[in-house]
Amino acid sequence: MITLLYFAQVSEQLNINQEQLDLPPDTATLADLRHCLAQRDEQWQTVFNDPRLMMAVNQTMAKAETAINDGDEIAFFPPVTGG
Amino acid sequence: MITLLYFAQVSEQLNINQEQLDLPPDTATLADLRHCLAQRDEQWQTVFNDPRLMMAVNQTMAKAETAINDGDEIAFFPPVTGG
Amino acid sequence: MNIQVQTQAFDMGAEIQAITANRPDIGAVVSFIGLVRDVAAQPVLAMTLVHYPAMTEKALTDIARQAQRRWDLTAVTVIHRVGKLSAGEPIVLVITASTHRQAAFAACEFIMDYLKTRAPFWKKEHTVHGDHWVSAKDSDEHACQRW
Amino acid sequence: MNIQVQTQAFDMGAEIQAITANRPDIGAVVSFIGLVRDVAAQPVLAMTLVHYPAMTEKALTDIARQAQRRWDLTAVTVIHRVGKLSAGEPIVLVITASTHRQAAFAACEFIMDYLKTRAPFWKKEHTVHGDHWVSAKDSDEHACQRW
Repeated sequence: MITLLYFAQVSEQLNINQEQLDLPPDTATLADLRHCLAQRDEQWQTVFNDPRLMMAVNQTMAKAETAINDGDEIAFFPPVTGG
Repeated sequence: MITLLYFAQVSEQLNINQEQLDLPPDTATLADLRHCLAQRDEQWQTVFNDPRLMMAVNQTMAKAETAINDGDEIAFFPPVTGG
Repeated sequence: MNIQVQTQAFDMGAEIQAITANRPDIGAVVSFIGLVRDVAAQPVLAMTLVHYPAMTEKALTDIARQAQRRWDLTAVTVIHRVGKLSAGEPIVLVITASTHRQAAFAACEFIMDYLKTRAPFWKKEHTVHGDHWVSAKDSDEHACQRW
Repeated sequence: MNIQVQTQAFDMGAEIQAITANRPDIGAVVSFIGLVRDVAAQPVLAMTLVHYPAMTEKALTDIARQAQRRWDLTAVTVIHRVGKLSAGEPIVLVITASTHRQAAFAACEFIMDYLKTRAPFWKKEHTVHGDHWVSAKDSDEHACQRW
Protein backbone atom coordinates (compact mmCIF):
# COMPACT_ATOMS: atom_id res chain seq x y z
CA MET A 1 0.00 0.00 0.00
CA ILE A 2 1.26 3.50 -0.80
CA THR A 3 -0.46 6.79 0.00
CA LEU A 4 -0.70 9.41 -2.74
CA LEU A 5 -1.38 13.06 -1.94
CA TYR A 6 -2.22 15.82 -4.42
CA PHE A 7 -2.01 19.54 -3.68
CA ALA A 8 -3.13 22.90 -5.12
CA GLN A 9 -3.65 23.03 -8.92
CA VAL A 10 -2.73 19.35 -9.25
CA SER A 11 -5.43 18.39 -6.78
CA GLU A 12 -8.00 20.57 -8.59
CA GLN A 13 -7.05 19.34 -12.06
CA LEU A 14 -7.32 15.69 -11.00
CA ASN A 15 -10.23 16.29 -8.65
CA ILE A 16 -8.61 14.27 -5.88
CA ASN A 17 -6.75 15.05 -2.62
CA GLN A 18 -5.59 11.68 -1.53
CA GLU A 19 -5.79 7.97 -2.35
CA GLN A 20 -4.22 4.70 -1.30
CA LEU A 21 -3.23 1.96 -3.67
CA ASP A 22 -1.09 -1.13 -3.87
CA LEU A 23 2.36 -0.38 -5.22
CA PRO A 24 1.94 -1.29 -8.91
CA PRO A 25 4.26 -4.05 -10.19
CA ASP A 26 7.61 -2.96 -11.67
CA THR A 27 7.37 0.41 -9.91
CA ALA A 28 10.83 0.96 -8.45
CA THR A 29 11.14 4.73 -8.76
CA LEU A 30 9.02 7.87 -8.85
CA ALA A 31 9.51 7.97 -12.62
CA ASP A 32 7.88 4.54 -12.88
CA LEU A 33 4.94 5.61 -10.72
CA ARG A 34 4.50 8.81 -12.70
CA HIS A 35 4.44 6.86 -15.94
CA CYS A 36 1.87 4.51 -14.47
CA LEU A 37 -0.44 7.31 -13.23
CA ALA A 38 -0.17 9.16 -16.55
CA GLN A 39 -2.00 6.23 -18.17
CA ARG A 40 -5.23 6.86 -16.22
CA ASP A 41 -6.72 9.33 -18.69
CA GLU A 42 -5.92 12.44 -20.72
CA GLN A 43 -6.11 14.81 -17.75
CA TRP A 44 -3.75 12.64 -15.70
CA GLN A 45 -1.44 12.42 -18.69
CA THR A 46 -1.32 16.23 -18.94
CA VAL A 47 -0.54 16.63 -15.23
CA PHE A 48 2.06 13.86 -15.03
CA ASN A 49 3.86 14.82 -18.23
CA ASP A 50 4.38 18.41 -17.02
CA PRO A 51 8.12 18.70 -16.39
CA ARG A 52 7.45 21.25 -13.62
CA LEU A 53 5.46 18.76 -11.50
CA MET A 54 7.10 18.49 -8.08
CA MET A 55 7.21 15.37 -5.92
CA ALA A 56 7.94 14.39 -2.33
CA VAL A 57 8.50 10.96 -0.82
CA ASN A 58 7.84 10.67 2.90
CA GLN A 59 7.71 14.47 3.26
CA THR A 60 11.03 15.10 1.55
CA MET A 61 11.43 16.65 -1.93
CA ALA A 62 12.27 13.90 -4.40
CA LYS A 63 13.36 13.41 -7.99
CA ALA A 64 12.31 11.04 -10.78
CA GLU A 65 15.05 8.58 -9.84
CA THR A 66 14.05 8.41 -6.14
CA ALA A 67 13.22 4.86 -5.11
CA ILE A 68 9.75 4.15 -3.72
CA ASN A 69 8.71 1.37 -1.40
CA ASP A 70 5.61 -0.12 0.08
CA GLY A 71 4.26 2.13 2.85
CA ASP A 72 5.61 5.37 1.40
CA GLU A 73 3.66 8.63 1.39
CA ILE A 74 4.10 10.18 -2.03
CA ALA A 75 2.95 13.72 -2.85
CA PHE A 76 2.49 15.45 -6.21
CA PHE A 77 2.17 19.20 -6.48
CA PRO A 78 2.88 22.23 -8.69
CA PRO A 79 5.90 24.50 -8.12
CA VAL A 80 5.60 26.02 -4.66
CA THR A 81 4.65 29.68 -4.16
CA GLY A 82 5.01 30.42 -0.46
CA GLY A 83 6.96 33.20 1.23
CA MET B 1 38.70 82.26 8.15
CA ILE B 2 38.22 78.49 8.08
CA THR B 3 36.92 76.27 10.85
CA LEU B 4 38.81 73.07 11.64
CA LEU B 5 37.18 70.21 13.57
CA TYR B 6 38.91 67.14 15.02
CA PHE B 7 37.13 63.95 16.12
CA ALA B 8 37.78 60.77 18.12
CA GLN B 9 41.40 59.54 18.25
CA VAL B 10 42.55 62.50 16.13
CA SER B 11 41.07 64.93 18.62
CA GLU B 12 42.68 63.10 21.54
CA GLN B 13 46.09 62.80 19.87
CA LEU B 14 46.17 66.51 19.03
CA ASN B 15 44.40 67.55 22.22
CA ILE B 16 42.03 69.84 20.33
CA ASN B 17 38.38 69.69 19.21
CA GLN B 18 38.05 72.78 17.11
CA GLU B 19 39.87 75.91 15.98
CA GLN B 20 39.48 78.77 13.56
CA LEU B 21 42.24 80.17 11.45
CA ASP B 22 42.86 82.32 8.40
CA LEU B 23 43.19 80.24 5.26
CA PRO B 24 46.99 79.96 4.94
CA PRO B 25 48.48 81.39 1.70
CA ASP B 26 48.86 78.98 -1.24
CA THR B 27 46.35 76.59 0.30
CA ALA B 28 44.10 75.59 -2.60
CA THR B 29 43.31 72.01 -1.67
CA LEU B 30 42.95 69.74 1.35
CA ALA B 31 46.36 68.26 0.52
CA ASP B 32 47.90 71.73 0.88
CA LEU B 33 46.17 72.30 4.23
CA ARG B 34 47.23 68.87 5.48
CA HIS B 35 50.82 69.59 4.55
CA CYS B 36 50.66 72.90 6.34
CA LEU B 37 49.17 71.43 9.57
CA ALA B 38 51.73 68.60 9.57
CA GLN B 39 54.44 71.26 10.15
CA ARG B 40 53.11 72.19 13.58
CA ASP B 41 55.04 69.55 15.52
CA GLU B 42 55.89 65.87 15.59
CA GLN B 43 52.49 64.76 16.87
CA TRP B 44 50.70 66.73 14.16
CA GLN B 45 53.07 65.30 11.59
CA THR B 46 52.23 61.75 12.71
CA VAL B 47 48.48 62.37 12.52
CA PHE B 48 48.52 64.22 9.18
CA ASN B 49 50.88 61.81 7.47
CA ASP B 50 48.64 58.83 8.29
CA PRO B 51 47.18 57.73 4.95
CA ARG B 52 44.02 56.53 6.72
CA LEU B 53 43.13 60.01 8.01
CA MET B 54 39.65 60.94 6.75
CA MET B 55 38.47 64.42 5.85
CA ALA B 56 35.24 66.29 5.24
CA VAL B 57 34.68 69.71 3.73
CA ASN B 58 31.40 71.39 4.67
CA GLN B 59 30.07 68.12 6.11
CA THR B 60 30.79 66.05 3.02
CA MET B 61 33.52 63.42 2.76
CA ALA B 62 36.43 64.85 0.79
CA LYS B 63 39.71 63.80 -0.80
CA ALA B 64 43.19 65.31 -0.89
CA GLU B 65 42.45 67.08 -4.17
CA THR B 66 39.22 68.71 -2.89
CA ALA B 67 39.41 72.52 -3.17
CA ILE B 68 39.01 74.56 -0.02
CA ASN B 69 37.79 78.12 0.30
CA ASP B 70 37.48 80.84 2.88
CA GLY B 71 34.55 80.10 5.19
CA ASP B 72 34.75 76.31 4.84
CA GLU B 73 34.24 73.91 7.75
CA ILE B 74 36.94 71.25 7.48
CA ALA B 75 36.95 68.13 9.63
CA PHE B 76 39.71 65.57 10.26
CA PHE B 77 38.99 62.17 11.76
CA PRO B 78 40.07 58.52 11.86
CA PRO B 79 38.27 55.81 9.86
CA VAL B 80 34.68 55.68 11.02
CA THR B 81 33.37 52.80 13.17
CA GLY B 82 29.61 53.29 13.46
CA GLY B 83 26.85 50.82 12.76
CA MET C 1 16.12 27.28 15.98
CA ASN C 2 12.47 28.33 16.04
CA ILE C 3 10.25 27.07 13.20
CA GLN C 4 6.52 27.75 13.26
CA VAL C 5 3.61 27.30 10.85
CA GLN C 6 0.53 29.08 12.10
CA THR C 7 -2.63 30.90 11.09
CA GLN C 8 -2.25 33.79 13.55
CA ALA C 9 -0.10 36.90 13.05
CA PHE C 10 3.42 37.10 14.50
CA ASP C 11 5.06 39.73 16.69
CA MET C 12 8.40 40.50 15.11
CA GLY C 13 9.65 42.62 18.02
CA ALA C 14 8.93 39.81 20.49
CA GLU C 15 10.65 37.26 18.25
CA ILE C 16 13.80 39.41 18.01
CA GLN C 17 13.68 40.03 21.75
CA ALA C 18 13.49 36.27 22.35
CA ILE C 19 16.60 35.77 20.24
CA THR C 20 18.76 38.59 21.59
CA ALA C 21 17.87 38.54 25.29
CA ASN C 22 20.95 37.54 27.33
CA ARG C 23 22.96 36.89 24.19
CA PRO C 24 25.44 39.80 24.06
CA ASP C 25 27.58 37.88 21.56
CA ILE C 26 25.01 38.67 18.85
CA GLY C 27 26.17 41.66 16.84
CA ALA C 28 23.78 41.55 13.90
CA VAL C 29 20.15 40.61 13.39
CA VAL C 30 18.63 40.54 9.90
CA SER C 31 14.89 40.12 9.43
CA PHE C 32 12.69 39.59 6.43
CA ILE C 33 8.92 40.07 6.31
CA GLY C 34 6.93 39.08 3.23
CA LEU C 35 3.49 40.64 2.88
CA VAL C 36 0.36 40.00 0.80
CA ARG C 37 0.93 42.40 -2.06
CA ASP C 38 -1.86 44.21 -3.81
CA VAL C 39 -0.90 45.86 -7.08
CA ALA C 40 -3.24 48.23 -8.86
CA ALA C 41 -3.47 46.23 -12.13
CA GLN C 42 -5.42 43.39 -10.54
CA PRO C 43 -6.52 44.22 -7.01
CA VAL C 44 -5.93 41.37 -4.60
CA LEU C 45 -8.56 41.33 -1.87
CA ALA C 46 -7.12 38.40 0.01
CA MET C 47 -5.07 35.28 -0.36
CA THR C 48 -5.36 31.74 0.90
CA LEU C 49 -2.18 29.89 1.73
CA VAL C 50 -2.46 26.12 1.61
CA HIS C 51 0.34 23.77 2.54
CA TYR C 52 1.30 20.12 3.01
CA PRO C 53 1.00 19.96 6.80
CA ALA C 54 3.00 16.80 7.39
CA MET C 55 5.91 18.16 5.38
CA THR C 56 5.97 21.91 6.02
CA GLU C 57 7.85 22.14 9.31
CA LYS C 58 10.24 19.44 8.18
CA ALA C 59 11.03 21.38 4.99
CA LEU C 60 11.52 24.67 6.86
CA THR C 61 13.70 22.99 9.49
CA ASP C 62 15.83 21.43 6.76
CA ILE C 63 16.30 24.84 5.07
CA ALA C 64 17.23 26.49 8.38
CA ARG C 65 19.73 23.68 9.11
CA GLN C 66 21.35 24.15 5.71
CA ALA C 67 21.77 27.85 6.53
CA GLN C 68 23.33 26.95 9.89
CA ARG C 69 25.81 24.65 8.20
CA ARG C 70 26.86 27.34 5.72
CA TRP C 71 27.08 30.34 8.07
CA ASP C 72 28.01 30.94 11.67
CA LEU C 73 24.56 31.74 13.07
CA THR C 74 23.53 32.33 16.66
CA ALA C 75 19.81 31.91 15.97
CA VAL C 76 17.32 31.31 13.18
CA THR C 77 13.57 31.92 13.33
CA VAL C 78 11.17 31.06 10.52
CA ILE C 79 7.44 31.70 10.95
CA HIS C 80 5.12 31.09 8.02
CA ARG C 81 1.40 31.74 8.12
CA VAL C 82 -1.27 29.63 6.42
CA GLY C 83 -4.97 30.15 5.82
CA LYS C 84 -6.71 33.27 4.56
CA LEU C 85 -4.82 36.57 4.70
CA SER C 86 -5.90 40.05 3.62
CA ALA C 87 -3.92 42.43 1.41
CA GLY C 88 -1.09 44.02 3.36
CA GLU C 89 -0.94 41.25 5.98
CA PRO C 90 2.40 39.62 6.78
CA ILE C 91 2.88 36.08 5.44
CA VAL C 92 6.37 35.09 6.48
CA LEU C 93 9.04 36.18 8.96
CA VAL C 94 12.67 35.05 8.80
CA ILE C 95 15.18 36.22 11.39
CA THR C 96 18.88 35.37 11.39
CA ALA C 97 21.32 36.43 14.08
CA SER C 98 25.09 36.26 13.99
CA THR C 99 28.24 37.81 15.33
CA HIS C 100 28.78 39.39 11.89
CA ARG C 101 26.37 41.10 9.55
CA GLN C 102 27.51 39.42 6.32
CA ALA C 103 26.56 35.98 7.69
CA ALA C 104 23.18 37.23 8.93
CA PHE C 105 22.35 38.92 5.59
CA ALA C 106 23.45 35.98 3.44
CA ALA C 107 21.66 33.39 5.59
CA CYS C 108 18.38 35.36 5.66
CA GLU C 109 18.34 35.76 1.87
CA PHE C 110 19.35 32.10 1.39
CA ILE C 111 16.49 30.92 3.61
CA MET C 112 13.97 33.06 1.70
CA ASP C 113 15.25 31.85 -1.69
CA TYR C 114 15.03 28.23 -0.57
CA LEU C 115 11.67 28.70 1.12
CA LYS C 116 10.25 30.21 -2.09
CA THR C 117 11.25 27.17 -4.16
CA ARG C 118 11.46 24.23 -1.72
CA ALA C 119 8.81 24.66 1.01
CA PRO C 120 5.36 23.18 0.26
CA PHE C 121 3.13 26.28 0.30
CA TRP C 122 0.76 27.43 -2.44
CA LYS C 123 -1.01 30.77 -2.74
CA LYS C 124 -4.45 31.29 -4.15
CA GLU C 125 -5.30 34.94 -4.78
CA HIS C 126 -8.83 36.21 -4.39
CA THR C 127 -9.33 39.13 -6.77
CA VAL C 128 -12.33 41.09 -7.99
CA HIS C 129 -12.06 38.98 -11.18
CA GLY C 130 -12.16 35.69 -9.31
CA ASP C 131 -9.75 33.31 -7.65
CA HIS C 132 -6.56 31.96 -9.15
CA TRP C 133 -3.46 30.08 -8.08
CA VAL C 134 -0.32 32.19 -8.06
CA SER C 135 2.23 31.02 -10.63
CA ALA C 136 5.75 30.15 -9.55
CA LYS C 137 8.30 32.64 -10.87
CA ASP C 138 11.38 31.57 -12.81
CA SER C 139 13.21 34.40 -11.05
CA ASP C 140 12.73 32.60 -7.72
CA GLU C 141 14.28 29.42 -9.11
CA HIS C 142 17.19 31.44 -10.52
CA ALA C 143 17.65 33.22 -7.18
CA CYS C 144 17.86 29.85 -5.48
CA GLN C 145 20.44 28.48 -7.87
CA ARG C 146 22.94 31.20 -6.92
CA TRP C 147 23.70 29.50 -3.61
CA MET D 1 12.77 58.41 3.86
CA ASN D 2 13.18 58.52 7.63
CA ILE D 3 16.66 59.34 8.98
CA GLN D 4 17.20 59.78 12.71
CA VAL D 5 20.19 60.20 15.00
CA GLN D 6 19.17 59.85 18.63
CA THR D 7 20.26 58.76 22.08
CA GLN D 8 17.06 56.86 22.93
CA ALA D 9 16.20 53.30 21.91
CA PHE D 10 14.07 52.62 18.84
CA ASP D 11 10.94 50.52 18.42
CA MET D 12 11.50 48.36 15.37
CA GLY D 13 7.93 47.08 15.21
CA ALA D 14 6.56 50.62 15.23
CA GLU D 15 9.00 51.70 12.52
CA ILE D 16 7.97 48.81 10.27
CA GLN D 17 4.31 49.52 10.99
CA ALA D 18 4.85 53.16 9.99
CA ILE D 19 6.31 52.04 6.66
CA THR D 20 3.80 49.34 5.74
CA ALA D 21 0.53 50.86 6.97
CA ASN D 22 -1.74 51.55 3.99
CA ARG D 23 0.96 50.53 1.53
CA PRO D 24 -0.27 47.19 0.14
CA ASP D 25 2.17 47.51 -2.77
CA ILE D 26 5.02 46.61 -0.39
CA GLY D 27 5.82 42.92 -0.71
CA ALA D 28 9.12 42.73 1.17
CA VAL D 29 10.61 44.42 4.22
CA VAL D 30 14.22 43.75 5.22
CA SER D 31 15.57 45.02 8.54
CA PHE D 32 18.99 45.13 10.09
CA ILE D 33 19.76 45.70 13.77
CA GLY D 34 23.33 46.14 14.96
CA LEU D 35 23.95 45.58 18.67
CA VAL D 36 26.72 46.32 21.15
CA ARG D 37 28.62 43.06 21.12
CA ASP D 38 30.33 41.61 24.12
CA VAL D 39 32.73 38.77 23.43
CA ALA D 40 34.22 36.71 26.22
CA ALA D 41 37.88 37.48 25.41
CA GLN D 42 37.61 41.12 26.45
CA PRO D 43 34.28 41.85 28.13
CA VAL D 44 32.70 45.07 26.90
CA LEU D 45 30.71 46.73 29.65
CA ALA D 46 29.46 49.60 27.54
CA MET D 47 30.26 51.70 24.53
CA THR D 48 30.13 55.40 23.79
CA LEU D 49 29.21 56.45 20.28
CA VAL D 50 30.42 59.89 19.30
CA HIS D 51 29.63 61.55 15.99
CA TYR D 52 30.02 64.71 13.94
CA PRO D 53 26.58 66.19 14.59
CA ALA D 54 26.49 68.69 11.73
CA MET D 55 27.39 65.99 9.22
CA THR D 56 25.73 62.81 10.49
CA GLU D 57 22.19 63.16 9.16
CA LYS D 58 23.51 64.55 5.90
CA ALA D 59 25.79 61.52 5.45
CA LEU D 60 23.01 59.04 6.28
CA THR D 61 20.56 60.81 3.98
CA ASP D 62 23.10 60.72 1.17
CA ILE D 63 23.65 56.96 1.67
CA ALA D 64 19.88 56.31 1.70
CA ARG D 65 19.46 58.38 -1.49
CA GLN D 66 22.16 56.37 -3.23
CA ALA D 67 20.28 53.21 -2.31
CA GLN D 68 17.04 54.68 -3.68
CA ARG D 69 18.76 55.50 -6.97
CA ARG D 70 20.10 51.97 -7.33
CA TRP D 71 17.03 49.97 -6.28
CA ASP D 72 13.29 50.38 -6.54
CA LEU D 73 12.47 51.08 -2.89
CA THR D 74 9.16 52.02 -1.33
CA ALA D 75 10.70 53.21 1.92
CA VAL D 76 14.00 53.53 3.75
CA THR D 77 14.48 54.07 7.49
CA VAL D 78 17.87 54.60 9.14
CA ILE D 79 18.06 55.19 12.90
CA HIS D 80 21.47 55.44 14.55
CA ARG D 81 21.97 55.92 18.25
CA VAL D 82 24.72 57.99 19.86
CA GLY D 83 25.91 58.37 23.45
CA LYS D 84 26.56 55.63 25.97
CA LEU D 85 25.11 52.17 25.29
CA SER D 86 25.37 48.97 27.34
CA ALA D 87 26.38 45.53 26.04
CA GLY D 88 23.50 43.97 24.12
CA GLU D 89 21.79 47.28 23.37
CA PRO D 90 20.80 48.08 19.78
CA ILE D 91 22.95 50.68 18.00
CA VAL D 92 21.52 50.96 14.51
CA LEU D 93 18.33 50.06 12.66
CA VAL D 94 18.05 50.01 8.87
CA ILE D 95 14.76 49.09 7.19
CA THR D 96 14.22 48.84 3.44
CA ALA D 97 10.89 48.10 1.79
CA SER D 98 10.25 47.17 -1.79
CA THR D 99 7.89 45.31 -4.09
CA HIS D 100 10.56 42.61 -4.45
CA ARG D 101 12.77 40.97 -1.88
CA GLN D 102 16.03 41.10 -3.87
CA ALA D 103 15.91 44.92 -3.96
CA ALA D 104 15.11 45.15 -0.25
CA PHE D 105 17.94 42.76 0.72
CA ALA D 106 20.55 44.39 -1.51
CA ALA D 107 19.63 47.93 -0.45
CA CYS D 108 19.70 47.09 3.27
CA GLU D 109 23.15 45.50 3.02
CA PHE D 110 24.42 48.35 0.81
CA ILE D 111 23.26 50.94 3.34
CA MET D 112 24.98 49.10 6.19
CA ASP D 113 28.23 48.70 4.23
CA TYR D 114 28.23 52.41 3.36
CA LEU D 115 27.23 53.47 6.86
CA LYS D 116 30.11 51.43 8.32
CA THR D 117 32.68 53.23 6.16
CA ARG D 118 31.17 56.63 5.27
CA ALA D 119 29.07 57.88 8.19
CA PRO D 120 30.90 59.92 10.85
CA PHE D 121 30.46 57.76 13.96
CA TRP D 122 33.20 56.49 16.25
CA LYS D 123 32.92 53.87 18.98
CA LYS D 124 34.80 53.89 22.23
CA GLU D 125 34.54 50.62 24.17
CA HIS D 126 34.56 50.59 27.94
CA THR D 127 36.07 47.30 29.11
CA VAL D 128 37.30 45.98 32.43
CA HIS D 129 40.82 46.75 31.15
CA GLY D 130 40.02 50.38 30.34
CA ASP D 131 38.61 52.39 27.47
CA HIS D 132 39.73 52.20 23.87
CA TRP D 133 38.62 53.39 20.48
CA VAL D 134 37.36 50.62 18.22
CA SER D 135 39.56 50.12 15.17
CA ALA D 136 38.06 50.30 11.70
CA LYS D 137 38.06 46.91 9.98
CA ASP D 138 39.53 46.37 6.53
CA SER D 139 36.72 43.87 5.94
CA ASP D 140 34.20 46.75 6.16
CA GLU D 141 36.05 48.72 3.51
CA HIS D 142 36.20 45.63 1.29
CA ALA D 143 32.49 44.99 1.82
CA CYS D 144 31.78 48.53 0.70
CA GLN D 145 33.87 48.27 -2.44
CA ARG D 146 31.71 45.43 -3.76
CA TRP D 147 28.92 47.82 -4.68
